[in-house]
Formats: sequence, structure tokens, C-alpha cells
Amino acid sequence: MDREITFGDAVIEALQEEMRRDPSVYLAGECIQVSYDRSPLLEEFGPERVRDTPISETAIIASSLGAAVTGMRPVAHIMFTDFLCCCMDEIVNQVAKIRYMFGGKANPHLVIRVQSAGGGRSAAAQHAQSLESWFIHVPGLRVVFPSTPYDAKGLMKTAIRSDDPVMFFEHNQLRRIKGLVPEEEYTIPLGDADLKREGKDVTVFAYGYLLHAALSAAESLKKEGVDVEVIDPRTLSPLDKDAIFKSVKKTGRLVTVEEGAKTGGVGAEISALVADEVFDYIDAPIKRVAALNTPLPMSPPLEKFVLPNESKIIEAVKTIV
Amino acid sequence: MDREITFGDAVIEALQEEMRRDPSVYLAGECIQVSYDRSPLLEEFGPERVRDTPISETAIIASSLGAAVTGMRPVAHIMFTDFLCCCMDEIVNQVAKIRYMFGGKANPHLVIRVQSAGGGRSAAAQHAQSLESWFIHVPGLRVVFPSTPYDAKGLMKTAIRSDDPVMFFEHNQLRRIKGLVPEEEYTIPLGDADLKREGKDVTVFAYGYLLHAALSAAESLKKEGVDVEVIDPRTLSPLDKDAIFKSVKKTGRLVTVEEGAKTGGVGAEISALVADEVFDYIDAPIKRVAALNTPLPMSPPLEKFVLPNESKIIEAVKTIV
Amino acid sequence: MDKEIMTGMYRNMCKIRRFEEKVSELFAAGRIPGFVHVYIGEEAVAVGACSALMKNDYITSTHRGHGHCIAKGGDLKSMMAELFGRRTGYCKGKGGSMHIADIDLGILGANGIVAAGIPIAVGAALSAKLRGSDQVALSFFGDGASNRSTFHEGINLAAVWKLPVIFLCENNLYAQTTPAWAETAVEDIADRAVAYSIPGKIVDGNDVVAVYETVEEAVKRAREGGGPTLIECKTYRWRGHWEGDPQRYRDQGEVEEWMKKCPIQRFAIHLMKKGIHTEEELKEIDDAVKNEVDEAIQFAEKSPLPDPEEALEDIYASTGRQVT
Amino acid sequence: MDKEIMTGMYRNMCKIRRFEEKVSELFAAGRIPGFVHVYIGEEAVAVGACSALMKNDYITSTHRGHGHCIAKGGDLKSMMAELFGRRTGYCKGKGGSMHIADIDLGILGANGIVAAGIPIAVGAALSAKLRGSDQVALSFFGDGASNRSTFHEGINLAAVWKLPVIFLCENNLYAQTTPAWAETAVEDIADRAVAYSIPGKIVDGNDVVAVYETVEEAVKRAREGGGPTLIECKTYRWRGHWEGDPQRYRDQGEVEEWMKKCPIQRFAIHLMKKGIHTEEELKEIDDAVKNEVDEAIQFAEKSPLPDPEEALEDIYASTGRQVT
Ligand SMILES: Cc1ncc(C[n+]2csc(CCOP(=O)(O)OP(=O)(O)O)c2C)c(N)n1
Ligand SMILES: Cc1ncc(C[n+]2csc(CCOP(=O)(O)OP(=O)(O)O)c2C)c(N)n1
Ligand SMILES: [Mg+2]
Ligand SMILES: [Mg+2]
Repeated sequence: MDREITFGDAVIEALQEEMRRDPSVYLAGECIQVSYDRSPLLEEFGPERVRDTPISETAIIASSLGAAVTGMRPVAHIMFTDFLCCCMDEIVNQVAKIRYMFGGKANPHLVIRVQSAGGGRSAAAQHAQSLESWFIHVPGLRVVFPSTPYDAKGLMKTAIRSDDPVMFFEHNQLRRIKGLVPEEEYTIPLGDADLKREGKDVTVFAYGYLLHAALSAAESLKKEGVDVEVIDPRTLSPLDKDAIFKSVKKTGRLVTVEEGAKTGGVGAEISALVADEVFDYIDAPIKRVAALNTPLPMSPPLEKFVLPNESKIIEAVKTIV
Repeated sequence: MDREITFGDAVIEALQEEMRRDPSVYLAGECIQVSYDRSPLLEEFGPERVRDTPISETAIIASSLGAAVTGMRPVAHIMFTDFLCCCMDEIVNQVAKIRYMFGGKANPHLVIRVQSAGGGRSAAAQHAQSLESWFIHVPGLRVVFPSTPYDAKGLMKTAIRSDDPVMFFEHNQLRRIKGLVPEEEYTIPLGDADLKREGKDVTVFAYGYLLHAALSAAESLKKEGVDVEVIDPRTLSPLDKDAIFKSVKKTGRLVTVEEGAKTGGVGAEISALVADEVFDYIDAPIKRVAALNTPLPMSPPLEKFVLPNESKIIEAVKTIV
Repeated sequence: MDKEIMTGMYRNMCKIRRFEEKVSELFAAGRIPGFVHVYIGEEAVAVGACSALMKNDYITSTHRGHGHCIAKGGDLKSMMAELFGRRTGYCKGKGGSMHIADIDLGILGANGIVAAGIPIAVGAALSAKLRGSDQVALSFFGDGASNRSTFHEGINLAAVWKLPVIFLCENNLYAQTTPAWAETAVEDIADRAVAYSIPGKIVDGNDVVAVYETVEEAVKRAREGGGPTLIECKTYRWRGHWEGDPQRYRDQGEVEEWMKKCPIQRFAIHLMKKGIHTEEELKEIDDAVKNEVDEAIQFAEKSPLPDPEEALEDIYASTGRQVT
Repeated sequence: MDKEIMTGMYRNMCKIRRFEEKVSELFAAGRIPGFVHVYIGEEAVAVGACSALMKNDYITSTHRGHGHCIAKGGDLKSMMAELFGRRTGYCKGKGGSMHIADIDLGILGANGIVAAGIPIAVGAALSAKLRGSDQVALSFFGDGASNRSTFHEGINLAAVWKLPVIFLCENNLYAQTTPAWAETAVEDIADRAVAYSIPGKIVDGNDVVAVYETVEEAVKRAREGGGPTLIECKTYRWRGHWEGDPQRYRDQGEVEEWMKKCPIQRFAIHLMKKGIHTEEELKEIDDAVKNEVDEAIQFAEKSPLPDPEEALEDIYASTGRQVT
């Protein structure tokens, strides 16, 4: 039986189910106890398993790693994507590499849950960044960026059960969106893209909050006779290359969409993969829709100008069809 | 008059000349006093301007920023690229954004000198990484990665004089290579690529240590009748797109070369730019030569297998000519 | 203490209070975008500390930075316009509440990253030393901030280099929703000075005179080459962590207890008792300040929003559009 | 103290010394690739500390980690093979000197990032607590490491959560080329315990019995729920920071002074004085250890190098090739 629930509640359900299933799962992060007090987690599992930490991002991640390799399955909470900068050594030099450096003998099974990713709220340069492209450059990490309540729940459950460390990004604008989620248990494998809309003229690669902008853009473009296929990778690592290539082979055209700064973004990688591995199938320039290369400004007209949106997606599609 | 000097000495000369010219230039970093004791810097400028710091990467960068916006021109030293992970907040959220956040009113003129970038010495996963692609994704930063003593000196002088923050990467394997450097003062602007070798069949984009591998590859390929053009961007931000496009328009073929992990690397951005902006001129898949997507292993046969080299460049070129 | 200084302190405390009251209202009315953290209840800290500084001394501030900025002489109009995201704001609308700065006044910026300002202040102090100036730097930060990396690395560096810097901890008993006891392993943050062989002082942060005197002593020490001092001011924020905070983590009773210890009223009584100002005079000061705040609001409201394309400026030093 | 423990301690100290002497020779001869930091002169610290731990207790180690690994029971053959980059090494040749680990023995790894192991140990201690086990974790780190972010954030977290963890600082007076006074603002690093309201102890790090006893007490406290302890062991490294270090930053005289305080000789004299072992017996122990080291070298030399393609394994949990 499906119910309509919010993205935020879907993630909470995933945590709750996994904490019931597996006593080694616990949560740690800044001020999470109170932000969960509308949820059953603190009440059901108590402060030992829903742990408030000091403002110490390095200690949050590193302690979660130490707990993971000794048997626990922590879900480490980082409030904003921007604050990942405060614990990059822990994520990149420790968490991502420990299995490899130790010849496969350590299991860093932790989830790094980025509770508030992305912009759009005039939160300015230090509370609105998108940095997921950094992490696809780091072998050893898994990177998940869901767009719907259904995907969020199924992927969070898989992330917790995964023996690999998973970066789990939740876009701040998605928290309250609703979607159908089954009551029965389900999981979604990492590395399976989802064709969110079929089409034949052009492939739009989009994830997270902008997936919805891509879908709206597709609807608008339909009226103009352009049939857009929208592919949601759901996980950026592992990346479902086959699904992307299959779509591009069909449409011959590709637009990538992401919220981070354009240069060095996720779209660059997708574009480069296509320009190498399925070059012969591309019929038009590969377009990237992304934030302009600026820090994020606070003032609404500025932020709006910098961030990508539906009309910028439409515009990009139109230049190549 | 040109003399042959090493890459390492060329950088020292640049520092020396700029410290003489401008009393606001000083150096700070871990254990730099002793590593400079073969150089005249500590002796000439004393411990006030050649400052040893504690092992405190965050304090090294943030204090340099505080000094910069109050009038100094620090050259902050970070020993290894890997240790940049210990001060990413300072680099990304503070240094790169301060001018923008403050509406243009702060001048973060500092150089972040990464003294030992790259691998090839069995230094394993935490002392050999290449992460420059992260920084091209950060608006506000300049990214310099020289390949020759001449370029290193001219670019370091410009970096110090620049009012923008500059990440200056020195590959560990370049330190002892020699090259001609004029005795007269010169500087090299940021954002000017250098055509290191002319050719007409294929463009190879390469920088840093691997620029030399690309040049050797070009020599080998010449014997097989393939005429390779080698373009050295020298600075990754600003990027000399025009020079790259001009070359690609001529050759119709592109191979990018870099030492970092392939996914999400610099090559992805170059490839994506070309696949968008000069799509019509490309006649073959765009190839990326980069490290395999692994943390760097210590054992020599493993490291050799993971890192790119001349023969991998040759191989890549051959697949598209 | 000089009468003029005292009057100025009172005025600045009122300025902060009135400014923040309005900000809070305006935010609730949806007129100020973004995230806003106000300083009400802690006025004595910013004002006591900044009054002990010279105009060209430096401060670094926090996410809760309006009070520091006003106390250091910041212009209300430029501040309010920045909060409104207007082109006439301190940062042309690019920064907003968490990034207001005035480099000319030595205000090296609010900061959205907790504790990030600490080592930046250390660098400003180093700069002063290297330039042979006698400027000092003072870094404001919270109790929560004292658990971050930069607190430790910054203070250690300043102590090793004996730099003219004052580390001023505003212990308001909470870091967002977390009470100090649950996040800070030491009761008095001033005790952390031991870890760097520098003096550590505890002050009643609601007593502006005490704050002034303690900071003044630390500033003197710093200017004379004696190195850094860590000062902990015990205080309390009256409002939520951010505007909009439902405050489920504390009792309203606790808040009311602290409101009885209002630093402004306390100072007013002090000024009257000492015969420095009459109630009348104090009211005049407050009224003038209210006017100033209202003018700032009018200025902000009348100011234009930036043109969207201005987002492309100020990324790099060179002028003009800078995005590729 | 139990005779068996004392004998074991002596044996382990000799093992470390002989192992490191050979490593140093082999490195000089170009037989060991990469970066190598040896532990000679500091044997009493690792051995005293690890002897006070149970087999299933955890340690985190540093770039100078061979001694810790041996003291916690690490296998010489697997270690030496790892240094040689062989497939039979602890990490299949992927890690090398700076990344040797043996999770089954509670050795959570050497670490190439200074001070990175500190909060990892905190997590292992949390894990023990959450699992209801009575394991403790001990983190080794240097004087230089005590100035890094992770020292502060890690210890504060452990103290707030009252976790069973021992922070063991090996103050060998230098961080690479920098003398402790030039980088650490406090003379006794143990004093930094004040910043976290935990006990701080200073021990003569060349006295293995003193180290043992101090760590034993801290371990007892930790197991009983008393929370963390910071222990500073004053010691000295005899050799350069890394193998190949020209050591321009210190006098040979200083080194020689410290060599007179050899921890192994000191313990030997103690054992003989107390009638626990004769000189003869001690020599036998040492000889046996030398043999073991030689066997480890032979093992390493005879072991195959990994196949290049093995570089593609162990990146992710799933088996097989994992690179896209
Ligand atoms: C590195 C970092 N982590 C977390 C946050 C989110 N955050 C903003 S303010 C705050 C609490 C700060 O507490 P404190 O330092 O005591 O200052 P106060 O708000 O009480 O003035 C937190 C957790 C942040 N901005 N930066
Ligand atoms: C974060 C970081 N910064 C710098 C280095 C380079 N480095 C390796 S060991 C070392 C000195 C460490 O000193 P200490 O902690 O006292 O340990 P010791 O070598 O004396 O045992 C330095 C600076 C590093 N590995 N990691
Ligand atoms: Mg607080
Ligand atoms: Mg040391």
C-alpha cells in the first residue's frame, strides 16, 4: 500500500526501520536530537543512539569511522554541504581510503548524511553550496543524491546496509515535497539510474531538486513538440553509465543539469564520458546547465540569476534540438 | 642571459626577488626554515619573514588570509596536496569567497604553495594525491600548475603580485629538473597557455610533471607518423580556453592528460568544454589519460599501474588517429 | 572611566538592541531574506570589548554578528541595506546577515562557519606585528565555537608567536539547540587558556564595565608584546538561535531569569547611580538611536536591489565580468 | 608486576629496536620503497602502553607506527612484507610503512596524516561502549600532533561522552624539523587535559615500567566508566624524522645525551637488579628476536610482488575489479 509522505519523513522512516533491524546503527551529529523531536527516533532509541555532538565536524566523521571499523554502522550528520569542508581530511584521506590502504581488511560502513544540501534560500556563500562533484573524484566513496521520497527512503536503507561509506545528500528544498512510498519494506540498489520520463529527442540528465525542474521543463517542451527523456542517476557513484549511454544512443543529444558551479561539476564528467565512449552517437553539442561560476550571493535576484532553473534547462535544450 | 637552473631553485628565486621587492611578502608553513637552509631565504629575510608554524593547516591558511586582507602578501606553505584536505574550509569557504561575500572589499592576496604535489614515489594514499580539479570548481581561486623552471618562476612572481588567491602546485618529481631561466626579471600572466609543441594531427592537453611525458610521447609518435600538438595550460584557472579551442579546431582530436583520478578530473572539464563549444570541429572521441580510479597504492608495480605515463598517452592517441 | 566612553557604550548598547528588535520584526514580516541570528541580551559583550579597542584595531565576528559590527562603529544604513539584500548594503547584497564586513573599520567580517574567524584574527595580529603597527585583533566567538579545530589551532599559533590578539568567548550557554554542558568538556572555557600558557579570564558578560576593563587590560598586554589572552564572557541570548527557532530545547523560565539581568538596564542603573546620566538623558539617547534605526530601515527600503548581472562581479580582483 | 609481563616487555622492546635497525639498513640500501619513519629510542612508550592493554583493546597509531604495531602483537613477517610492498604484507602492499593495520589485533592503523588517529580512537571507544564491551581504545600521537584540530575535537568529544579512551602523547621534542618549543604553546602537553576536565599525567617515556603503570591506571579508570586520560610520555627519537633526514635542526650532542638514556638498557638493568633475568637470559631474548627479524626479512624477500591489476581491488566492499 502506497501512502503520500514527505521526503523528510521518508528518510526518517528509513532510519527508524534500519535502527530497529540492526542495533549497530546509531546517529550522531550537531543538534540532531531536537531537530528530530517531531520524529519518533529520539524517543524510541534514546540519546545513546541519537547522539548530539559538539560543533566538531572532524570528530563527528572520524569517530564514526572508528566506530564503523569496530563493528557499528553510524549515520554521521553534517548540517550543510558547506561544512563538509571542515572534515575533508576525515572523509577523503581516512574514510574513503581506509579499506584500500589496509588491503581490504577494514569495513568503513558509515553514512555521511548531509542534511541540508543546496541553495535557493538566500543563505549566501557558506550555507548553500553544492559540492557533490568533489566526491565523485574520490575513489572509495559512494555518492547518493535522491530526488523523491521513494528514492530517498529506498536508497537510505541501502546506504546504511552498504559496507562502503556513502555520502547521502538531501537537498534543502526537497524536505517537504511529497510522494508515494510503499508501506512494505523495499530497498533500491546503489548504481541504478531511474528513467523518470521517457522521450526520444534529447536526454536530460538531472538529479536532486533540479530533477523536478527538468521534469517541468520536459512538460513545457512537449508543448513545443520536443520530446525530452529525463534520466535521474540517483547515485553519482556508482554511476549507471549504461543507462545514460542507452538514452543518449537513442536521442543523440544530451543536456546535463546540476546545481553546483559549472566548471569542474558533475556535468563535466557525464559529458566527458559521453564524448569519449559514445561519441559516434552524439549529434549536437553537449550542454551543461549548472550554477554560474560564482560563490552564492545572498540577495534573491542575484541568487536566482546564478542558480539553474527550469527556464535555463528549456533554453539549453532548445539550442541543440 | 639564460642559465640552466632547477625547478626548485627557480621557485626560490621568484620568492627571493618578490620578498626583496615587496616587504609585505612573507612565508609561513611547517618546517620551511630548515628545508630552505640550502637557500638564501632564511638567512636573508630572517625568521620573521620565513616562519615555521605548528602542524596546524587550518591556522596556516586562515592566518594567512587574515594577514592578506590587512595588507600582507603571504605565501602559505602546505607540504603535500593531501594535506589540503585539512584546511578546505579555510581555502574554499574563507579565502575563495571573502572578496565576493564582502562585495569586493577584501583583497585576499595570498599564495597557497603546495610544495609536494603528485605521486610516483611509493608514498601511498595520503602523500601522493592530485586534487587540483577540486579547486577549478571553486570560484574565487586561481590555480597554477607549472611544468618547467621558466614557467614556475614567472608564474610564482605573478601569483605573489596577484590580488587574487592562488593555489600553486609544484609536482614533487619536477623539483630537480633543469631548464633555461633568464637572469633578467620576467613574469608570466595567469591564463596564458603555452604551446609546448606544434603539431597538426592531435591535440594533447597536459600540465605539470606529465607535460614531459606528453612531449616524449609526441616524439615517439612522430616516428610513427603522428604529429602531436602539446598544449600546456600552465594555469587551470583562469583557463586559456581560446588556446585549447584553437588547437582542437586545427587538429580535430583531443587527448587530455592529468595525474589525478579520472572521474571528476580536470580532463572532464576540458573535454566537456570542447564537446560543447567546439563540437563541430571534433572528429573522434575525446580521450582522457588519468590515474585509474583508486587511492594510490604504495607498492611500486601497483602505483605504476595506476598512474598515467608516456605509454598510456601514446596508447590513447593511437586509438583516435 | 571617561564619561564620553560610558555614554558611547550606552548608546551602542541601545543601538544594538533597537536594531535587533527591528531586524527580528522585519524578518518575521518576511522582509529580510536568508538566515538571521540576533544578539539581544549580549550587548554588553560586544560593546564592552569594542570600546576598549582603537578604531584601527581589528575584529572578527560570527554568524551572530550585528552587535559586533555596531559596537565597532559599523554604519546602520549599510548594515540594514545589506540585510535587505540591497545594492547599497555593505556587501552590495552579496553577503547578507552572516557576512557583513567593513574592512576600513577593522571589521574583518561576520562568518557563517562557526569558529572560522579565530585564526583569521590571528593573521590580522601577525600582520600588525610584521608591519610594525601597534594594532591588535580581537576575535569574538561562542561557547560552541570553542570546540572546533580552529579555536585550538588558532590560539596555539597566536601563543607560540606571541601575537597581539584577544580571544573573546561569548558563552551564552547554548550552541544552537545544544546546552554547553553537553558539548563542551570544561565548565569554564577560560580554563582552556592553560593549554596555551596564556592568561584566561572569566567575566560577567552582562556587566559592560567589567567586560571593558578586562578587555582593556588584555589589549594593553597585547600592545606591549605580552601576547594573547582568552576572555570568557558569561551571558545569554534572549531570542532563539535563529529567527524562527521554536526553542524546544529550553524553558521559557530560564530565559525570563536572564531577562531580569538585562545588561542595558543594569548599565543604565549604574550610570544613574554614579550620577553620570539622568534617566531623562538616557531616554534621549535611546530615542535618538531608535530614530537612527528607523532611518536605516527607510534607507534600506528605498535602496535598489542589485541587478542580476552584478552577481558576476567581485569574484576576482580584476574589474568587470569575471565568469567564464 | 608479573614476571611474564616484564619478560614480554623486554622482548618487545628488543623486537622493535632490532626491527627498526634492519628497516633503517634496508631502506638505506634501497630495498624498501616509500617514506619510512623509525621508532628507535621510543620503545618504552609503545611497549609500556600496549602491555597495559588487553588483546582486544584498540590502538590507533601514527606515521611512526612500527613500534606500536609490534607492541600490540603485530606479526613481523606481515609487517616486513608490507614495507617491501609485497602481496603477503599486512595490506597486500597497498599501504606500506605509513598504513600498516591489523584490525583483528585491534590495531586500527598507522596514519599518514598527523593526529588523524585521535578521533578515530574515540570512535572505537564509543563503539565499545555502545556494544556493551569493556574494550578501551588508546591513541598514540606526537607532540606536533597535539597542535592539530583533531587533537582538540577528538579529546573534547571523548570527554563529553566519557568514553573509555587513553590519549597517549609521545613528546619526543621535535615535529619533523621543528622543536617543540617553537610549535607547542605549552611546555607540558599533559596540561592540555585541563581544557577537557580530564586527568593529565606526565611520565618518563624512557621508563617502561612507569609508562606501563600510568597507562594501566588510565585503562582501569576507562574500563570503570571514568572517561578519558591524557598521558604525556617524554622521550626522544634517536634517528632522523624520516630515513634520509640530514638532521640539520639539532646537535648530535643532544642525540648522544639521549642515547645514554636508552630505554632498553635501562630496563635491562632494572630486570637484572631485581633478579628477574640474568644478562645471559636477556641476551638470549635479544638473539631470538634478531632471528625473528631475519626470518621476517627472508619472508618478505621471498614473497611475490602484487600483480599490477591487484591495484584495482579493495576499493569497495564488493569483490572483484571495481574501477569504472
Ligand atoms: C562549522 C560549522 N558547523 C555548524 C554550523 C551550524 N551552526 C551555526 S551557529 C551554531 C551554534 C553556534 O554556537 P556558539 O558558537 O555557542 O554561538 P552562538 O550561536 O551561541 O552565539 C551552529 C551549530 C556552522 N555554521 N558551522
Ligand atoms: C596534517 C599533516 N601535516 C603535516 C604532515 C607532515 N608531517 C609528517 S610527520 C610530521 C611531524 C610530526 O611530529 P610529531 O607529531 O611530534 O610526531 P613524531 O614524528 O615526532 O613522532 C609532519 C609535520 C602530515 N603528515 N600531516
Ligand atoms: Mg553559544
Ligand atoms: Mg615529535
